[in-house]
Amino acid sequence: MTPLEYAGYTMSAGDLIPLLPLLAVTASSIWVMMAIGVKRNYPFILGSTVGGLLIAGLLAMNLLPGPAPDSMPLLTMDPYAQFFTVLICALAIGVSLVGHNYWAEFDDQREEFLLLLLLATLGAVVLAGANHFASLLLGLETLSMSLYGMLAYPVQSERAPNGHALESAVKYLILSAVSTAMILFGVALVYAETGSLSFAGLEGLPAGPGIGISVVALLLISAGVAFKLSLFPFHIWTPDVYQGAPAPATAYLATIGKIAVFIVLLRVVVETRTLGIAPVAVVFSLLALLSIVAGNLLALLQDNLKRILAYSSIAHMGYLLIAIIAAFYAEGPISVEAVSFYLFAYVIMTLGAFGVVSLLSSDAQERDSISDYQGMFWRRPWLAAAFTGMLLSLAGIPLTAGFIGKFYLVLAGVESGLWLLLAALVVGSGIGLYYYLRIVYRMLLPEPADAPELREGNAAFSVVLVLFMLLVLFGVYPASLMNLIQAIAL
Amino acid sequence: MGAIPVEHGLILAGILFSLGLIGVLTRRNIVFVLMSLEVMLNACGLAFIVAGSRWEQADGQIMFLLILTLAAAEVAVGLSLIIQMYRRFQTVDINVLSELKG
Amino acid sequence: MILTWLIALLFVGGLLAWFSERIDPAWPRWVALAVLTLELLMMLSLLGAAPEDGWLAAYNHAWLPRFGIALHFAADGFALLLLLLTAFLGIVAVGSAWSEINYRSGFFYFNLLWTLAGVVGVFTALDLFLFFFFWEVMLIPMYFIIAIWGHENKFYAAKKFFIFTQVSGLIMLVSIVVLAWFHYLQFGFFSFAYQDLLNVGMNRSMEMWVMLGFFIGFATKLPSVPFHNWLPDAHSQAPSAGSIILAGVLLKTGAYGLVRFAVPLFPTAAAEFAPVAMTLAAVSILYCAKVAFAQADFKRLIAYTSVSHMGFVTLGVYAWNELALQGAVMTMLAHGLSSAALFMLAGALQHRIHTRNMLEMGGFWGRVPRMSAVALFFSIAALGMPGLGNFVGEFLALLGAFQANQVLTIVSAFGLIFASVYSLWVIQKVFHGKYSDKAFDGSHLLDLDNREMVYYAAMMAGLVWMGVYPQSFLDLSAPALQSLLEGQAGNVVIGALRP
Amino acid sequence: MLDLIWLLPTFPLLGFLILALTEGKLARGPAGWIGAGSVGLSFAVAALVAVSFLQSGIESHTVPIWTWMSVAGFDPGVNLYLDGLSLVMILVITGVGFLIHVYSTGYMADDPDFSRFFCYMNLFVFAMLLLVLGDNLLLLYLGWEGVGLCSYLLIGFWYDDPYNGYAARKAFVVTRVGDTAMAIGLFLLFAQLGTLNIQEMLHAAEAEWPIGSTLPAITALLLLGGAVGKSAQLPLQTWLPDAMAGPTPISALIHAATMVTAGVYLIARTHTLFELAPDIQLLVAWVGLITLLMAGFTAMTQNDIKRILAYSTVSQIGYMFLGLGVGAWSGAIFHLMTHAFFKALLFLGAGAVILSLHHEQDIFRMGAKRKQLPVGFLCFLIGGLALTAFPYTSGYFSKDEILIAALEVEGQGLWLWLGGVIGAFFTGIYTFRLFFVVFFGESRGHHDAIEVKGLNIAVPLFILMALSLFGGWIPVPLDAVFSHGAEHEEHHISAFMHGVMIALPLIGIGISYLFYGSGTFSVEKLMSLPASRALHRFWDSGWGMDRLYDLLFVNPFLYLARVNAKDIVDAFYDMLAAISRAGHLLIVRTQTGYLRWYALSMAAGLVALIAVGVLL
Repeated sequence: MTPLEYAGYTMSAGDLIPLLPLLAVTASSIWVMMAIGVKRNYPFILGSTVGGLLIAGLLAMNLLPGPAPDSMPLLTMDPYAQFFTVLICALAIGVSLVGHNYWAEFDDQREEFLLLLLLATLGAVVLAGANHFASLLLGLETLSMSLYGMLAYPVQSERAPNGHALESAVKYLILSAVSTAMILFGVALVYAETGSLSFAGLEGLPAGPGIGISVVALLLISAGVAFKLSLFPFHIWTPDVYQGAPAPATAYLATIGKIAVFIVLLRVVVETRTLGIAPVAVVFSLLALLSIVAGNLLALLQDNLKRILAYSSIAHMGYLLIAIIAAFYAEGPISVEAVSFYLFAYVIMTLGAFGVVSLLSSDAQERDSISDYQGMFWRRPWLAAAFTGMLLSLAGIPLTAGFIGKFYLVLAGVESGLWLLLAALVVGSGIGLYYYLRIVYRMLLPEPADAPELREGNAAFSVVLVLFMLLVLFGVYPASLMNLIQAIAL
Repeated sequence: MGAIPVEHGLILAGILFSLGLIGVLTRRNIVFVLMSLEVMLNACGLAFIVAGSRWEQADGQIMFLLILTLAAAEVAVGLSLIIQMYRRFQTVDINVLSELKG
Repeated sequence: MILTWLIALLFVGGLLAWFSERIDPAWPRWVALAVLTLELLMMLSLLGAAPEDGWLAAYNHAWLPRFGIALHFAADGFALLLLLLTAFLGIVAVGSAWSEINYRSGFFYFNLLWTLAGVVGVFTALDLFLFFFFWEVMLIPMYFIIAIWGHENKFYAAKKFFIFTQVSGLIMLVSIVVLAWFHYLQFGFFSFAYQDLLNVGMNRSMEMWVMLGFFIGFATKLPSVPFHNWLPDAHSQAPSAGSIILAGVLLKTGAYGLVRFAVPLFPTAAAEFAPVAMTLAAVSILYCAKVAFAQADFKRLIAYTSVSHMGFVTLGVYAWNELALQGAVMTMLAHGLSSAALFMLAGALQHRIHTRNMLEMGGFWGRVPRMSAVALFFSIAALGMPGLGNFVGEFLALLGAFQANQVLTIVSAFGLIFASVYSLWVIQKVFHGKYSDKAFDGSHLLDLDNREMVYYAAMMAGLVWMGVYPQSFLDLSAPALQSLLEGQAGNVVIGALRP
Repeated sequence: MLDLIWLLPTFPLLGFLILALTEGKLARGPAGWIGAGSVGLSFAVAALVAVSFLQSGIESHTVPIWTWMSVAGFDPGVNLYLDGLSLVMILVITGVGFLIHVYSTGYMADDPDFSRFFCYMNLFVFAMLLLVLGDNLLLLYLGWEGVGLCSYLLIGFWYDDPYNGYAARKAFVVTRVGDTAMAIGLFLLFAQLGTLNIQEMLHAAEAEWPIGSTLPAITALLLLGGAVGKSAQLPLQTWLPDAMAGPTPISALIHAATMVTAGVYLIARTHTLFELAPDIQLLVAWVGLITLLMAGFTAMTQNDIKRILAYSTVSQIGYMFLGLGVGAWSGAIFHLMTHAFFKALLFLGAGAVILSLHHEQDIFRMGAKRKQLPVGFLCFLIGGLALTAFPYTSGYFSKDEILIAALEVEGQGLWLWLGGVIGAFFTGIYTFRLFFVVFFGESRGHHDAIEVKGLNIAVPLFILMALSLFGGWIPVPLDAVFSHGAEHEEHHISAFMHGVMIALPLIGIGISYLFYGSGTFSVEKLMSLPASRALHRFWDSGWGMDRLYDLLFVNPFLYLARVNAKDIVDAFYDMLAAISRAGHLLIVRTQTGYLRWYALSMAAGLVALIAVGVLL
């Protein structure tokens, strides 16, 4: 037999082992698709989805402690990738459980949502291991394509109150395609310069005088990535898409959709020192600075919860970018750890926050105005407490993982002497407090007399509670997570 | 007759990319917007093929194939959304999709 | 070990208080009272402890080994004094809330105890990360106290309080991290331990910046002009228990931070910065005394006087000699009692007549002689009457400061005049003059009952004790302050090091 | 026996505590007994102490009670120090104080806040005793502030009337200005000499500071600041006339006999320091002189019986300052004592008059009251004579001593003496103006009022009359305190000078008689001149000092307080908030909802990015 070979690498059967989680997700996608074809049995489909993701996550967790296997031409399933595979699978499970509540009374077929979710997860897992622009493209587009479907999911429903989901999907589709084109064109330019499509090839970009094409190429890629991460000025789609999409889809987009891209970005920055081409580092700093300021300002007087979270995510991506820039400047592993920890904390609190929104919402009624939350502290104390915890974590207050994350970011920034960005972090956090506290305060007010009935949901509630506990656990005793992150750092 | 320099191919791709982008910006009919997107993606494909030919590798063409697939999928999803949009708003004017703002 | 119990007890007690509300709404206050009494007893038991390396009690356990962060608690005499103040005023706050807080009382006492847990943590943490952790922990429950049980403008006040302290806290966090980073550069390993960070050397400008970060953090909490603006709003809007804790205890954490961290960690920068800090102190003293005089809102007035009085603390700290430091400590303690009592009084008045506007009051002496006499006592204490604690503190602070900076001390001393202006103004507006209840319903204007009197009497006794025999307090804090002073002298400044 | 001086302040303190803790629930009888009795007991102890002190022949005796505080070498104790000076002071305080307490049981008998009154009074006596017994300046300062507090409380005793509150606050704040100067003086002394113990400090100052050097001058000046505040001397004299808002016994005890003379005590106590700073000592003399003259002028124009006495007090303390300034230490203290006698007498007499006339204080609504108020008449006759230094009354001896010493000062002595003598002349005028207007002429109101009766009012008055008449013969044991002074050298003074000193007050009395007694000269005629009317107005307003201070300090402060009630610093933070809000409103407009706009922003962003990248 002819061995599988690419770019001088021969694939062996042993290479399949690190790929097992990926294969598990793929298999469950196919399984679920076929199962839907055979019989629409929602509980069974949900079970299969969760089970498949659980298996994938457990497999990844088992592979995590081992030594880093050899890089394959398209994928590197090192501990870093496995760690994030676990995280992605866990988040996907969370979203599917949260969605279970959201879609409970849906009048259309709800099984495909889980299928799309699995496929998106597949894309995200590919991204976690991507070390090549082809795998980047495949992963990114698998993720995005499935997300289009998720965002537009209730579009045919009779119960849908408006065309928001459609609008959100169309906006995301077109703008995302534009950004993909930017990335691709940039990659093409890189390829033209270096002759390599692997990330490692970026090292071959000419640095020094006459670097016009490399700079343009990298900036095109940066712009595309900035769109996916909703960095200023490519952030503008975020609130509309977040608001219009069904809450579970938003939760997915806001968590997995963001971190998957960040995982790649961090890998590229750390492994290829791409930011060494000076203007790119400056541009990244600018993006971070502007994102922090713009995101926080945009959220300031916003009344729609999903939009607030969208705007705040812009700011948070700006915070994270500080550590990315630091990762370039500093020698040590701290900034990589900082990104990892912050991402971990960020997805917990974001999923938690959207989990609360999803729990209270349904496809017929999004509970995303902050007035809907008035008096929640007295009506649903546990849920309100958890939600408050999420918001405070987003604000970076101690006893929550968000604080430790922020501490990490500051450490990374200090390490590299990024004083201006740190100043932006401080100012941005100050503005951020205002709108987080507005929500908290609403929940503390006495409940209004004509308060609407709030939905219940055990699955989503338990997800939120688990996230809340994780949030506090890693806020108070983050040592174990720190050690893990230190071990997987690139 | 000299060989066409790689730069010329890239510049052509760049022009195509820009045209596509301008199309996305200026068109109100969503079908044309999708078409402009196709132009942008194909410009990328062209750039990959040009670059691949420079290094005499198949990678560029493989990327082009991937892009084709991507574009097809993109259009498929896009068109289905357009149908839904037309059903709801009886128009393909992209400006009707502006309820979400602020 | 006892220190961790102190903190754990407050956390657990807070939860208990919250849940006990389900059994009976009257339970939470009893739980809180019991917890705080127990705290006070535990703290008192430390009085007899034999010092070990200068610490009366200590606990050290790894927390985040990755960064050399430890659960390192320790208390010396100085910290213990503040701990005692905390527990004592905690009990007073419970007493003040006893009949005032009827809405969601379980959650109220939960927040009260958690705030105090944060404060106790701040006073005992010897690891800077841990310190910052508790520094922030106390904010949220305090935010809840103001935002839920506050008065007419509570959200604004709560938000302002939170944003001011949080932003300044973040600046301090950056400074802490920079300090730890320099330690890493110099010694090759991470540590946030106080003792380790004392040895960090930095170049001059960097030391100044980092010191400023600490100073802003502490000066906001203290507060000092120009970071004081959160305080009048927070104090006037908070329920009186909240005001008591804010003025009596929370402000002291800022002063504690200055003494424990801001100066000893950066000896040269602090020395260079001292004239500026002392100028800010003098400005705080005079400016806020003046603004206080112009207030019609009883609690707002007291709030501004707090800023004015805390100016003496800053002055004393940056004079950095034993006299001045002892003065600062005595001022902290005495102001803790006197301002808490005044806030409690203002709260009691508001509870009775539902207004804090002094222009609507007058002539209460005839109606409520007991309350008036109590108010007179604490006003007199606030204006620095010898024989009461505030005088000892302010006099020592000024006496020590005079040796460091004569001009600013003389300017600050004019605060004594201003203090008499506003203190007597309160007495005049509220208790003297002709009684009229046109502006409010006077039917509930009853005199202090015996339960309330117990609290006031205890605080009065405390102030008299501090005034006539301050030695009991001075002796306790002296070794701690002396070692802080020596530490500065023994610290060698290492030359230019950059990351 | 001497070790028992701690009992002196203890009795009034106990009285205060009992009266305070019973919250006014005590009946008048017991309250009065406790209030007056505690001071009486103190007086008894003081008398015993005096006897044993004089018998023992020692110079001073210290009774340590406890260490107040001890920080880094600063260790003031609560220690009581007895010497000739403090002995005189405690006798005056407890003696006159006791008489006034007894008097008050009658005077205040109908007041609803009887118990509170004695509560404050006892606290005052306690503080005053600490002031004069403290062996260090901090303890002295405690007493100093304590008496100030009691003065505040008692001036504002009738709190219903906002004017009383105003007067009380004015008294406290104005004296606090002086107190602050004194506190700064304390800081300086400690910083330079390392102790606040008075005797140690004085010895150290003598040892370390040469005469005429800067440091003693500054410290002496700062202490003088405290003294002029408490003793109502220029420039801080404005509070005392207003302080008459308090009940009359208060005016007698605090604002005539004891507290206001604390400044004199302070300077006498630290006289070594002043001797090291001759310029400042001379300044003391001039302050005294100018004050006594200014107050004398003003006293001639006042109509309120208590305000006349108040200005007279200011004027008499001016004499004491003059005495201190010219080195007549014992003379000044002697005058302090005799002044305590006759001014207490005058105030208590005035109190009797006021009470009898249903709280009438305007002397021009009295007239011809010598029949109606025989005791009051006698009080004012004897007190007035002593005040004008009628030969062989108590005031005569003490004033004599001061004026003779003034004359002996080199250089400016004659001026100081002349001023003092002219002051005495005015004293004669204003004192007997009051006397003639109240007790002679026609009755101008309260025709049927009868004099208040009661032993507790009458007995103290008669005792004080005796003291005013014969107090000049009491020997004061001050030689040891001021031993290095030159008091007991033979006074070289010509008979002519002496004659002038005796004659001028008498002439003053005569002029007063011609205007107000016989009506030979008419006040109305004098007042018809515009110049004299203006002068009258000027003097009447206390030389416009109140208005000047209002203009310079009070109004600017009030203005600043008013315009900045909202705290200008807050505006800065409000501005930050406003900027954020404006930023939000601005940037949120970019979220138009139009997809093409969004695409445009991306394209623009891309172009900007590349532009930045390429340009860098």
